[in-house]
Amino acid sequence: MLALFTQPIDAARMIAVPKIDWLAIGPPVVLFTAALAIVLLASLLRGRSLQHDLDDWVVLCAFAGPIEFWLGRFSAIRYNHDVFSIIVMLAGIGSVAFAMGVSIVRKHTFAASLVIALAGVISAVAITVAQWNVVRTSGSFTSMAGAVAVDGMAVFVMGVVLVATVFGLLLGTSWIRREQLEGPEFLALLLLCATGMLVMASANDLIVVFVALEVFSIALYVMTAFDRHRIESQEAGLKYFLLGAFSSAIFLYGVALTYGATGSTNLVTIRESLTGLVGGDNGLLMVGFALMLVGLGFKVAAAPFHMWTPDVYQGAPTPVTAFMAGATKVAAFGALLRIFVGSFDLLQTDWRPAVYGLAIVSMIVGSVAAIVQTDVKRMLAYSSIAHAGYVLIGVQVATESNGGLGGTSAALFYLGIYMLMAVGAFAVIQVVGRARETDSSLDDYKGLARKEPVLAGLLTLFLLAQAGVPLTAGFVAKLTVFKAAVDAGQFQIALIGMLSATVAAFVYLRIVLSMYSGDEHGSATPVEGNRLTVDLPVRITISLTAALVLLFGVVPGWLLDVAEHATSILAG
Amino acid sequence: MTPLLGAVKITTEYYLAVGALMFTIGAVGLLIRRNTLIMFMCVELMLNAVNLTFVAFAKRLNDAHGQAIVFFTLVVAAAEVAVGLAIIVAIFRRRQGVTADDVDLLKG
Amino acid sequence: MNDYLPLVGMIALVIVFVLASFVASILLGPRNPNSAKQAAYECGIVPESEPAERFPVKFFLVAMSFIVLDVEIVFLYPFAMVMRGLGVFGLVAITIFVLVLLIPFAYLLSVGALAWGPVAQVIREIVPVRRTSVAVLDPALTEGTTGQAA
Amino acid sequence: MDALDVLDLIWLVPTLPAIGAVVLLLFGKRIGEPKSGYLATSLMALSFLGSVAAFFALGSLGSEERHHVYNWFTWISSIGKNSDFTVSFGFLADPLSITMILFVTGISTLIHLYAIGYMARDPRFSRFFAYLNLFAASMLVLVLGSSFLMTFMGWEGVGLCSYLLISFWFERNSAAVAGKKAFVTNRVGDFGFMIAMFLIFSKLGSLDYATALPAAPGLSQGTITAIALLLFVGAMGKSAQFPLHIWLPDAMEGPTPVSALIHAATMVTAGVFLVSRAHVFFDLGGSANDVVAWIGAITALGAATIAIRQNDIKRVLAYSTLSQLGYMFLAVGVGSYSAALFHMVTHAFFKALLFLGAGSVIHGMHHEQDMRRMGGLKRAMPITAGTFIIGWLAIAGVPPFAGFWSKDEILAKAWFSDVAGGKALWAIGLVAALLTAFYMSRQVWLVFFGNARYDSEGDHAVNPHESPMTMVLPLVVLSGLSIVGGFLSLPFTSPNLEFLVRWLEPSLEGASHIEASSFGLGFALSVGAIVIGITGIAIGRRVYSGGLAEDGTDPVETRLAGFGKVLENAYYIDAGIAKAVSGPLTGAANFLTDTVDRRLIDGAVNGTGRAFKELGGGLRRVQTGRVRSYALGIMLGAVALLGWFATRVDF
Repeated sequence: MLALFTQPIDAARMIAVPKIDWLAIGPPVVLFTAALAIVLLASLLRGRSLQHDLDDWVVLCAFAGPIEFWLGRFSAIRYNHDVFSIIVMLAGIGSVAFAMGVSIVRKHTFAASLVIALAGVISAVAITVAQWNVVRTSGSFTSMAGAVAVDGMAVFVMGVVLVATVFGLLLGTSWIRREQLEGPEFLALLLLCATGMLVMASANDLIVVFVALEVFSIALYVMTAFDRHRIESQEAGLKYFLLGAFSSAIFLYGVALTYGATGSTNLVTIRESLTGLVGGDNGLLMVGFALMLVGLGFKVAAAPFHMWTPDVYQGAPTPVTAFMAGATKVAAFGALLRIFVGSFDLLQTDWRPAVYGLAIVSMIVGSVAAIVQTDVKRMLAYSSIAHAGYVLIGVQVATESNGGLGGTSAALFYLGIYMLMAVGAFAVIQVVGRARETDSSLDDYKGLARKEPVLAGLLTLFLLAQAGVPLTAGFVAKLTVFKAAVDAGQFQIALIGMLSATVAAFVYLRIVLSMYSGDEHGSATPVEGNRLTVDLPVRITISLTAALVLLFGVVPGWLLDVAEHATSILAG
Repeated sequence: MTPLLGAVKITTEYYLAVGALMFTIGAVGLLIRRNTLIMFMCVELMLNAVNLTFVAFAKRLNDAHGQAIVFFTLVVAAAEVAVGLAIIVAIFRRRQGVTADDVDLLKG
Repeated sequence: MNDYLPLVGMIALVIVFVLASFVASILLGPRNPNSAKQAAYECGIVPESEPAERFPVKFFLVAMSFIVLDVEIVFLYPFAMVMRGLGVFGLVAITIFVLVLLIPFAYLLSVGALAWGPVAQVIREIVPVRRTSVAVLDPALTEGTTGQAA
Repeated sequence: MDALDVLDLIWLVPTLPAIGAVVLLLFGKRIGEPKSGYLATSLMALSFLGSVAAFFALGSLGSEERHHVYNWFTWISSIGKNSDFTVSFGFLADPLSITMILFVTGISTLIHLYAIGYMARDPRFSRFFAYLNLFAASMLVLVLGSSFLMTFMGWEGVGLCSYLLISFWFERNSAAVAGKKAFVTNRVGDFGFMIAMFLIFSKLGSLDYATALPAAPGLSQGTITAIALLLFVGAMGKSAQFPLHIWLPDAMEGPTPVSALIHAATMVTAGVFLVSRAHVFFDLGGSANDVVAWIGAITALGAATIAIRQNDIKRVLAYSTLSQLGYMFLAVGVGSYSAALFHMVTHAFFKALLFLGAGSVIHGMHHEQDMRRMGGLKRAMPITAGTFIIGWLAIAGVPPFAGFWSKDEILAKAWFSDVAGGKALWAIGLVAALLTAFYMSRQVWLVFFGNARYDSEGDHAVNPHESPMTMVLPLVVLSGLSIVGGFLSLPFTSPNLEFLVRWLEPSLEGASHIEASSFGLGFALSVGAIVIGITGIAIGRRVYSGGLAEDGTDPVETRLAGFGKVLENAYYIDAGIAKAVSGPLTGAANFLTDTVDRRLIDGAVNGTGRAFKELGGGLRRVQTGRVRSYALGIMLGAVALLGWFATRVDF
């Protein structure tokens, strides 16, 4: 049987075996493998144990173990395999294995799944770090027959998505335990979703972009509808699904037309073929642009393709909303940058005004519509539309030649910071929402400051950061974007942006006011049992995001530096 | 005797036109039909219109890539079918109906 | 060509007649609609609710699972065409591909998505199933099965 | 240690209160009362000592070298490859900023001390001090910042603290609303400031004072005027100038120490500071100066008329603050920054004193704030009364108290300046001075003299008592400063007694010098100002020395109806003046408070909000919740995009 494959045949019929570049496709492969492992584990252990039992120490081991291992690994490479590094590595492996072993022996399926998931995601982070080093030292490259690009932007986007995935896993864990839902499935879906986003970040071929887009979208549809206790969740799932499929189809038609116009779907090839096309017959390409912009505009929640956002953000389980806000936007913006800035920069006079318009409409619609809302999740959904508008400012000046690729790095920086602010805010909202997520209206936040001063304070921090108050990361993010616009001489859009930020400040202020204004009849002292439960995974998430929001607000230099070096887009 | 339509040569443009027409029918169908399942079928129609377009372009460009892409689109569409039907079934079980306009708990 | 002319004329006549009848009926016919006339069954009894339409969810589930797995198999055809040219690399690649398909299949088996009829009864008796893939999305089914699990 | 080494330690000045804020926010409950108050106060005092050290260090340098930038760390390094845009967390020590930090830290320390007594037994005692410290830190960053961005950061910080402190007693709905109003109004101003910053940055490529300001003269006239006006919009918001003044009177909902520190002495002067700091733009800004001067004059006069009709002890002071801020902008507008800063310092002394005195009265009267239910309190609280009277004399412009010198300086500068309508500005200032003297006298008589109109018996008996030592001590210190504060800058050029003016000179380089055309004329103007002040006091005494009738009707309100006969008989001239003055004044005051303030300006602010709400509501109606309408939205968006791209197709 094997001989069938090994038997030499006619040399002319031999096909050159593609070489698998494991470094280039490492992160998605690792995540996908982890997802499969979870599914397998869930299948094998099904029916024997269904506990949601999860000890805090397991979470700690699952979280710290892989980090320890990879720190040890990097230090081992650096210091020539000294004993200390090896010990750290072994300790990391040990704690993961121990947590895994105990979970399986005690038949805690969910705990074991979480260990696998966290190990996978953190390992993927480590691989992106390695990729970053390669890109920084020896430049960008493509692999897998040109379908995968490893460049600064891809690695940056992957990093942000992976960090968001870690937070999503932690928030999801807490939520699954609270709502008593199917844990392993949720974690596997989250990993599949992240896989799609990673592929999208480094996709160098329009078809790979489409497939990646579908992979993460389909997983997101299911995750949105995952909460079977809440009809809102299923409704949001249906809406997201129908509209998402619609916009994907539009995007795909755009791809088809672009393929017809340029003769290729590979972004590098397309760019090369453009030089002959510029000034020629470009009808197909223009329609293709419009349709691709619709598809991607839908995913980043830019107005006027935003209408699903409030409904879906509100209806989806809060950890999913957090992940959606943090990761989907980044991945979709990554594709937007890669396609339009990287590949079609020669035709920027055609698409830039369109993106400019989207940015303005998004900023205005997002901030104005948020004013009249009474549901906190919905308010933040609208504000996420406005944030998409700010990023679009960066995108549309990304091709400006003066000031380097200022727009790209501004957009990437903004996305990274927005991920932290959004995840942090939604983490608090998840806790305040209580079981079945019943408490998310403004009234439910009344008197929160008195009952839970720390939570209220942290939510205030995240909201102030989103409003762009100085010394928080949000301020620096807005500053970079507006500066990119001003550098490019686009004073008007920066003005509109600032006006929109001023309006949006009211929205955040309403939430803060609500928390700090006392409920007249509410008791001043927290009633025991009425307190909110903040378990370890949420604690880790909130404190990490809060610390980073403050850190990047005071010393943003490091991340700015990274974002600046992340501007290399292969096709461009 | 010459056939009635013998003078017309079917070029790729015709396929492209049919594709565009199918796509439009799908899009309009999604906008005007209220039954979730039919809306869903309209999306499938749009995807298949794109498939036709891809194949037509592949023929015109004399490039096999366009045909290979159709495989991917098909698979993606199948996965979408599965997930979409699951969500629709779940909603149906709860509401005893598949009218899209009734699903408007979240709004404003 | 001439032989076909009557045929074409006939077709044209049919179309014209049909259109003319419709237009005439719209123009000439008296129209005073009432609710009874608008009802689906003109029997004079107003329907209280839409007739319940039963459809087996299980059937849908199996069909969906089938579609996904079946369509994935489509990739085996191109592989078969170049199998020998690819050599061992191809074997490894397709093995991984099939494995990736097998794991979800195992999952489907484990949640009982493919078990129906008498088999499902037997499985439920042996293994208390609390969750099915339906349950992920469908509360009604879960409520039905949780009782047996406890 | 070298003087520059000392100046390099200037980062300690804002950092000390910042540390206090962090510690108290985190561990305030554990530290408890009154220890957290002492901690905050001592950190503030240390910061004051640091400011004094910095003052001497800077003074030891030659006047040319008095400009030292200390970069603590680089906050935002360059963004983009070819851009040299960096923002340093830098502090600028020059005479202007040192003057500011000296009086900010000094007065802050006193008010912190006072608050220990005032806020005693408040459930959120330590939280209050955390906010106060945070405010002080932000204010110090504001004045010490070495770039517009640093100043803006402090600017936002003080705004936030102001908001937090106004609504500190958020259990009271009015306090929460007042805080919101302050926040909203300030956002309007901040928006102007932000646009000004972007203009400066886009035109000059830097936000650092050291780079941007000297380069300003190279800009076109239009740009400079635009920047100046936008900066002034920012200043108007923070310093509560007409028509953005509406938040300040409501801000009195905050605890009294807050009113004294933030809404009288320090934060509200940030606008004056900003204009002085960026005076280049105003010097070259053409008509911008006139706008500033006239807005200042309108505010000075308008607020003074409104103050006459107020019965709340703190609201009188609030309108008075508005009026005095108007004076400062008048001075800035005519180009005399040193006069404005001089008045800012003296005003900080006596207005803080008056507020704290009012706080002491409120404290002693069990939170009674209505002057109609006070009276004759000087027997019960002698020290408060004595110090309050000093503050009153200072604000009324009686020599040799502090207010006289600074106000006189402003009026003289207005007279002698070559700004269009300088004489008219002077006249407005003079009328406002008359009114100031009048309403302050009214307050003093209503509160401390005349008949006691509070219940001293019964269930709700009020027993006025003197305040504790921690509250009285700051009063005494501030009254001392209110007496001698004027000697900082006496208007005598020959023996060089204009200390403050000479000291500030390096910071205000390029600003025009306004000199009295003759000593005699200047002297005559001063005498005129004194006469005006005394007249105002005399009218006030005439009208209110008898206290109020039992029903509490205010003589001014009833156009002197009840007093008519007495005045007619004995003091016909006084009465005539009073009658002539009070009639139209009451009308004007009514008009201003009711129509302009409440309807027009509040209406405009609310109207803008409503417009946005309407728009939001419109968007809300579009969001029907139906999938098909959303798909239609996507489709319409797609059609719009297709339409655009269709125009790009080359046929």
